[in-house]
Amino acid sequence: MTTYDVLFTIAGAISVASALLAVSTKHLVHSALWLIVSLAALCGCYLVLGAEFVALVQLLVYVGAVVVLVLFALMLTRAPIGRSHEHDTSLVQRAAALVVGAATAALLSAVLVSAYGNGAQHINAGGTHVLATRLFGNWVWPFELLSALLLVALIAALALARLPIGRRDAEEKLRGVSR
Amino acid sequence: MKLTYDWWLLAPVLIPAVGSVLVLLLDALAPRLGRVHWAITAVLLLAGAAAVVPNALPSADNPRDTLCLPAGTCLYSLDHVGVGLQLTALVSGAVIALLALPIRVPAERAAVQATLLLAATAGATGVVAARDLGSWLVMLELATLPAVALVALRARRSAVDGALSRLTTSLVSFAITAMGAALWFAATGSALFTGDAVLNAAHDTDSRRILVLAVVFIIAGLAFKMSLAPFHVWTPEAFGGASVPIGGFLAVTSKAAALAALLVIFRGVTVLGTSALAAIGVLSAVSMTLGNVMALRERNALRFLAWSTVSQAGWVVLPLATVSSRAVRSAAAYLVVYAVATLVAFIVVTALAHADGREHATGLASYKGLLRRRPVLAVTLALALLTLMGLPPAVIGLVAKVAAIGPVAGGRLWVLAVIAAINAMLGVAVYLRWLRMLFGATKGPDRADRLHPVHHALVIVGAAALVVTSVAPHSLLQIVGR
Amino acid sequence: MVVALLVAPLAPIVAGLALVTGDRSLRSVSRHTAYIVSLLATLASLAASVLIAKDRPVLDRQWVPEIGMRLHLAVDGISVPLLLMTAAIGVLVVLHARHEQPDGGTPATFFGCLLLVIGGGIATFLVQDAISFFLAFEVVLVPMWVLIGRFGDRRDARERARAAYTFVLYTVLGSTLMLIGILTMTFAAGTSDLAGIAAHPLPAGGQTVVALILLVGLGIKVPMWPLHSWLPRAHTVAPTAGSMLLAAVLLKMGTYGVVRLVLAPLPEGVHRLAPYVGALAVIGIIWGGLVCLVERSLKRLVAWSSVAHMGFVLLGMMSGTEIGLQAALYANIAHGVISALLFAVVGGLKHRWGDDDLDTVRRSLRDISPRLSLTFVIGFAAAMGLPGLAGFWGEVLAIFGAWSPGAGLPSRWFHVLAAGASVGAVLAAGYALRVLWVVWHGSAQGGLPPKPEPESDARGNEWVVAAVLGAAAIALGVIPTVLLHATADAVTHLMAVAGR
Amino acid sequence: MVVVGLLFGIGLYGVLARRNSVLVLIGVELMLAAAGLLFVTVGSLTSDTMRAGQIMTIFVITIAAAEIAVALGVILAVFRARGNIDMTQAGERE
Amino acid sequence: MILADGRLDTTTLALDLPVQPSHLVVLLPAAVPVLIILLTRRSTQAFVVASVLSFLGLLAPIALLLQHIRGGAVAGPQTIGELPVGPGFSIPLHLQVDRLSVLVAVAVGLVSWAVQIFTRWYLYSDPRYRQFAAGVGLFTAAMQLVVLSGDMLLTLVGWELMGWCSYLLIGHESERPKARRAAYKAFMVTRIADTPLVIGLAILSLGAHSTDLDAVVTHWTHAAAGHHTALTAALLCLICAVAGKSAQVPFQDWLPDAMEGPTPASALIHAATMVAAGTVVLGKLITLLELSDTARVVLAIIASISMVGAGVLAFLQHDLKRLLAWSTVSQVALMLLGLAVVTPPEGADLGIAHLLSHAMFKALLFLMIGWLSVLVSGTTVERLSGALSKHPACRTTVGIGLLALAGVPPFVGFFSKDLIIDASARGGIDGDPSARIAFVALMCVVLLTAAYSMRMWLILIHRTGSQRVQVREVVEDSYHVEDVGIVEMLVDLPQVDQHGRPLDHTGPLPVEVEEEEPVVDQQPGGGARFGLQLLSVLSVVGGALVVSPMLDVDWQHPNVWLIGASLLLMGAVALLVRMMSVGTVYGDAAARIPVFVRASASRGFDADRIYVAVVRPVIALAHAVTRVEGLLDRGVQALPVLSARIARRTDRLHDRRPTSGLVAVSVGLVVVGVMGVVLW
Repeated sequence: MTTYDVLFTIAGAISVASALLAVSTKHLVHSALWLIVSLAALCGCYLVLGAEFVALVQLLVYVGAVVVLVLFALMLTRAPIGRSHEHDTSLVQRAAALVVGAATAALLSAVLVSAYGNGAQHINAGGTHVLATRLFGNWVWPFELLSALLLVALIAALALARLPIGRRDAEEKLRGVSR
Repeated sequence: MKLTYDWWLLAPVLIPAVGSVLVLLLDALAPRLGRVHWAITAVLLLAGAAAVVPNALPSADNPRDTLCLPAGTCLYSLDHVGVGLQLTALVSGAVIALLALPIRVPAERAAVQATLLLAATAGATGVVAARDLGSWLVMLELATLPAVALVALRARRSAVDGALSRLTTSLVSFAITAMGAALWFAATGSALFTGDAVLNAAHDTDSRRILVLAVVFIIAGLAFKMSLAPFHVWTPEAFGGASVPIGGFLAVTSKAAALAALLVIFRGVTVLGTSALAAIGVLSAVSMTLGNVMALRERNALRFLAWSTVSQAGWVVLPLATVSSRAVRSAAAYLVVYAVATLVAFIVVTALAHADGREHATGLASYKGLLRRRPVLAVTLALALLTLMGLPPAVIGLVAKVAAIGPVAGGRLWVLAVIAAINAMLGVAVYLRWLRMLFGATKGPDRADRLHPVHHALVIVGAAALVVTSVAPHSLLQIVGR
Repeated sequence: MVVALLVAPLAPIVAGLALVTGDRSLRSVSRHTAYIVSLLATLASLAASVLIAKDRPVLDRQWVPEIGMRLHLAVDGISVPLLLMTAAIGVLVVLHARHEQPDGGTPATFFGCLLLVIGGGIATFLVQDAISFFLAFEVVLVPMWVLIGRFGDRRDARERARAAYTFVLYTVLGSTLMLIGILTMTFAAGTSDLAGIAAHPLPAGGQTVVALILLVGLGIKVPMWPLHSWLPRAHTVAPTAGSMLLAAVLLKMGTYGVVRLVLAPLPEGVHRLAPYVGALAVIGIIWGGLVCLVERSLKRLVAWSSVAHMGFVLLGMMSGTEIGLQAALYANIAHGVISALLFAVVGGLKHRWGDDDLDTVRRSLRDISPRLSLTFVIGFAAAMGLPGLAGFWGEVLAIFGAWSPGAGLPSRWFHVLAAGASVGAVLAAGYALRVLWVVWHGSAQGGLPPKPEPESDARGNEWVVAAVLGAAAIALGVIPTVLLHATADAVTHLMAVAGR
Repeated sequence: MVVVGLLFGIGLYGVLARRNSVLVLIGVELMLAAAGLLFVTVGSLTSDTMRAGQIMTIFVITIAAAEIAVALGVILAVFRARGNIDMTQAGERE
Repeated sequence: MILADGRLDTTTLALDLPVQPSHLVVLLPAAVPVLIILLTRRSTQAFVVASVLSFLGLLAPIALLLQHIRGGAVAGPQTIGELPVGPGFSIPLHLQVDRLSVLVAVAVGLVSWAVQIFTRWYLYSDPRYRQFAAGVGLFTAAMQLVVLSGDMLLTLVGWELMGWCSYLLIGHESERPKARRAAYKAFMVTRIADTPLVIGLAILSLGAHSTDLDAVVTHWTHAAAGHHTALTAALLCLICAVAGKSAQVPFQDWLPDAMEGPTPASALIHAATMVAAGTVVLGKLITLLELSDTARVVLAIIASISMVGAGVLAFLQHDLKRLLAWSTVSQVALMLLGLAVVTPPEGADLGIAHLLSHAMFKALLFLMIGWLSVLVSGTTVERLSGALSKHPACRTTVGIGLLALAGVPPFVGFFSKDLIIDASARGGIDGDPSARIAFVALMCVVLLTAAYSMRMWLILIHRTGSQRVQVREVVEDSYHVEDVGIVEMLVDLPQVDQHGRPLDHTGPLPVEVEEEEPVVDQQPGGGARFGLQLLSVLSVVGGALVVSPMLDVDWQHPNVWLIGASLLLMGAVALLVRMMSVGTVYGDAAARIPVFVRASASRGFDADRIYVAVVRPVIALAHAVTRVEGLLDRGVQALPVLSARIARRTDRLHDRRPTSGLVAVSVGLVVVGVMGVVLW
């Protein structure tokens, strides 16, 4: 029972708990915030596991960008501030979801735990430098493609955001478009 | 620590990828170019296809690797099956571009669509050869994400609905796939598909179990892209909502990408033995049956095609229920044939939609008497349907059916084989419904424009392709190697 | 000579495709041109078939290596008679189609589909490669579907569509099952060549399943009871020419398939299944006979009678003796001729009467139209297995074969089957005479016999077709030796291979 | 390891149990996070010379970001088209 | 020119040609239908063909006979060659020329020739004469085939063909429902009886690995000890078929109905061809029959019952043609007894001898009755009563025929019948059961034969024309008076005019008939009359055949007492009948019998109802099967409906909501995952 383990357990617990809240709260904005907490806790785990860079990226990209995007999205789609129930699915579906989720969780945990016990293993913390060399050495090909993906995604998002939908004149203009 | 590069080998992926950026730049420099983008896209994709051809020659040593580490493991390897799938993806992408060419859209959107198409095709082309988790995931996503956008870009309510449906499915599926990849990594301790890591993992019981879980997750994640039941729900929505050529893209190019991705995994896990692939068998049986049964009462041509892709997806993965290199080739062969037939069908529908108006091409009923109205279109469509049925005179379809059932029969999976037989029957029933419409009294629209020359040419080419391949199936099948 | 191998199947197929596609897409083809083209095509393939039968050429080329499909055309004693019969029937069918061309589509389409079916049949009997056998097997489907579904009985469109669908779906299911069996054997033998498959049989254990699958698949086509229910529908609706082809060619493809794909390569499997299949065959014989005793529609009755006759063929095959197999092959050809004759005549009658209901009172055919009545009587007499006509030898020898089944088969059980078969023969006499009583003697109550009406009698092509078929039926019955000698050697060889 | 399983399960639950598309996105994020965590953990537990674990995680995170971008675009479009982003509302048939 | 190139050996008459007389015997009659259908269009042409060919068809067997006597005949001439059905089994399909078959062939040829000639006159103005002549030719050919066949399958061929020809001839006047039914009945009854035949032949020939008769006989004579039951079973199958063809109990009833056919057809069927075929076939297999006592006893019982029963029925018949029919049944039974009673090493000679004699006098009688029926336009007692007294021309021939039938010496019937009685008596003394049964039955039937022959004679020579009128009134009253007997006789058997077309019952009355009939036209042509005279002469002197070397029967030491006794009894019976006939309206002795007995006797004691009762369940079964078939078909047709329903169900699952897609995905995930782990 090293300090690592303790820290890891704590961080993991926090992240799980907040994740639970995130998916269960009736408060739209809150759930977004809980997501932040959960992901942040995850960063903690990463740190414990000695992946500082990943943790950083996680913090920046997710907490910094994604969640902001999500929040903006909520705003733009006029999500009601405060508790709201109309965003809950039917009880049946939720029950089903619970079962499915639990089942998956159980399956994964069981298999993984049985493979890697909970006992303490030595952790090879790697320097960021090595990571960098690897990233731009071995993994350059997927990395480049990734950049292309990001670019395309950006374009797509822009185009989608500017789609003239719901405006009649647009419909008129687009008559005969994309048959 | 340096990688080896074989640009010729990478060209098929690089050309469209770079091309997409180029198109953007072009659009930025000279806006309002409109359909020129499509032309460029088609040219680029065909160029990519041309770049594949040297690898397709029987003389080409096989498999050809690049991006090799000093250790000898390579991140990019291409064999004949891969070549076949790359060709399929690129050519189909080019055809889609040509189909979209005559369609009038606001210029800026044309550029975007072209970009997305190129990117997606690039992903579909690359995933075949990916031999490591990283590029595999990336390219899979590269092939998937733009497709979502493409669906939505028709800017109709039904389109965005379809897009939403596909989007959510794809997100979840990607999450599942990522988890699967992580499990794979956890099991093998290596991010490579090749190599003996898998073997070692397969022998140790614990990691073996994880490995199975990984395979299962990955299959589940890819199944949505193959639109295998029960991961197919988005299919009819997206097909029905998207513009016709994009439907074709979803049906052909992205399915090719999915099969490619699946085959990459499959090659790795052949060591695990047949029972691991029972899942695939079940999926294929279910989706064959479901697709056929649903198509039996579908009235909308596009949704009909969607259901048909569902059932055809079942046929595609059918051979993969057995472990053998023959199975891989059979699946690829069936996919190629399916791609040709489906493309031809989409060509016809697009041409008709462009000439008579979409509302005159979506209802199956509106194909009544097409043989009188537009004989060429009707004959071509009939050929395509016969190919999908797998009945002569479309010999190629029959050959594909033989190829698909072969490994199953060889593996003595009687139940699966019989289910396949029953579905062959159902399939005939399904496509005969449409075929029967073509005869009979004409019930056309008041106005009937001439076909756009590009469409006309494509129709002719498609018909010719089906006829030629029917006379000499060898010519088509040899691209996936022998 | 090798050219003949290609001409025989391709002449009708190419001509048919040309007619079907060229019809509307280019310019509509007149009925006369269609007729001439088809006649020439079928005559060419008949001539080619005769050449093939004379000096047996062989063509063996690589075709689709990916699935091991070769282009291997050749004939042996078993396929030669079927080949010749198919080619000859083809010519007759075209002649008849000229006489009676149903509406529902353009003549070119009609003739084209006929040609496609003929070509498919010929190809089936020519190919020596299992997979291309399947291909040829499938060729006939779509054209036949068109023939039934579009050119069938005009009175009831829904029934027409249903019959067409039932036919095509049943057959596709059957042929796909057959494909499964074929592929299993091909996989095991490493070659798809029929001889090769027969040379490297599966291990005895696996044979039963494969034989079962194959027998079910081919049994649909034969048809074997209880997989027969597509046949009466299809026959009742189909146009006369279609019925002739269906009975004379398509059914034969099924039995031929049984010989080639089941008897030769899977002796153990057959040995295990023979008692059951034999029982089904006998059930089919009796079942068909009983239904015929009360059936009202004449065409349907003829269809049922062919269910019974194919029962004899199956029984002979399952007896596992050379005499039984000879009988089966003989009965096969005989049924082809007889049913073609019957459908030609009965179709003509239906054409004249407007319907084919046996319960309506009619004047005696023997007085009204002597020619029709002559062929009619010959047909039904042959159908009841009267000696001196084609039906006799096949049935009697089949019963002989069934009475002394091959080694290891339960002889008592087969005695029962033989007895059942002979009862079936009596039933055949029963329904044949019933039909003659009603139609030939006429159901009039007393009075003077009606005067002949030459104008309503068979003339021109119809008379030629009926006369040729009738003559063939008599010739087969009087001189069975020719046909039996033709098949004898091949059968001996086959039994030797299977007996190994 | 339990954390991984739980996170994934929770994410899946979130995906299924919510009507608002954005919340569905949150669920997906959680699932991806679980995957990433697994990558890193395994990477750090085994002798991973290529640092594949961490790099994979980075890839996954980035892809997730891209997805979110597109997803939000689509969601906006849907919102424009329908006026809401309810997952349980049936799509329109042409 | 055949003589010239020495193909014909003058001493033995051996003919060195591919075509032997034995072939011609079959081929010439067979050529009749072929030529008629191919060449002729008018009756006269058809007649030329038929008469010429049938005359040649008479000469051929005679030539064969001479050849045989000189010893130049080919024993087993080939026909169409052996059927190749594998090494294990041979089907030679060859003919077989031996003593008896040659004799029978001659008789058949003779009868069919006479019939052909007579038919032309009888059916002069019948539009279907051509078909009829063709039918007769085919019939003869089939019978000759059976007679000369040396191969079981060949026998079967002829056997079935005869059934078919009987169908054609009996159904000749097919516009009459009764004729249609009679034809159908004749064929079906015989065909049903033939069901076991194929099996029997299969047993015999498969046992011997050949269908060659000699091979079969030799094999089974050796193997009989081992496979006795098999042999018996096979023989019983054969006997069943024989009973069918020869109209023995229980298949007897088709024969009298066959009287619906034109009289020449009846003559052919009864005299020489169909009914006699059974005797011929069993005669060929006599050696095997002698091996199995069971079979012999069964045969004896069947034959005895039919013989006596038929005799009684014959006496009670109201229609003289039917009387002859029943007498045929009884006479054929006699032949079969002739086969049943013999013990090794005797051959089939007894039966064949009676076959020959019966052929002669029965043909004679039928043709004569046909002639008379034309003259008086009817065959019922009312019509024929006194016919001979008005047409003395026929008197002698009919008389000869009847005497021969009754078996009065020196007519041919006497010899053949007496020999059988002798044999049975001897066998009975030796304790052979079948012989004992036979003897009793024979004693009865001798008397019965005498009785009905006498009755017929008395009716024919009766002369009471004055009372006809009164009787006709009785008949006419009987439509409103409830006089069942006569009415149903008349309804049962409608009167026929010369072309056998029905007259309604108020038709030309007997009285008028007498005036209107111009005797001159009503006489058959010279050829026909010559044929009749030839037949009658033969039935007188035919007895000589018995002493000829052709038949080896033990005629040297007849049992004088037996003969005497039987002759006395016959005389007595004749007297009795005479006494009974005195004072009856038509001189019909049977008139003394209660009318309901006669009525049901005229219907053959309603055996027909039994047949119908047998057939009804089959038809019911057929209907049931059809219903089941309908269900089956509906089941098949229900599949598309079913799939449509399934589709609707699943379609409900596809509510186009994105979440449901997600649900599906995740469920699929779990399912696949669990499956993967479990199936590992």
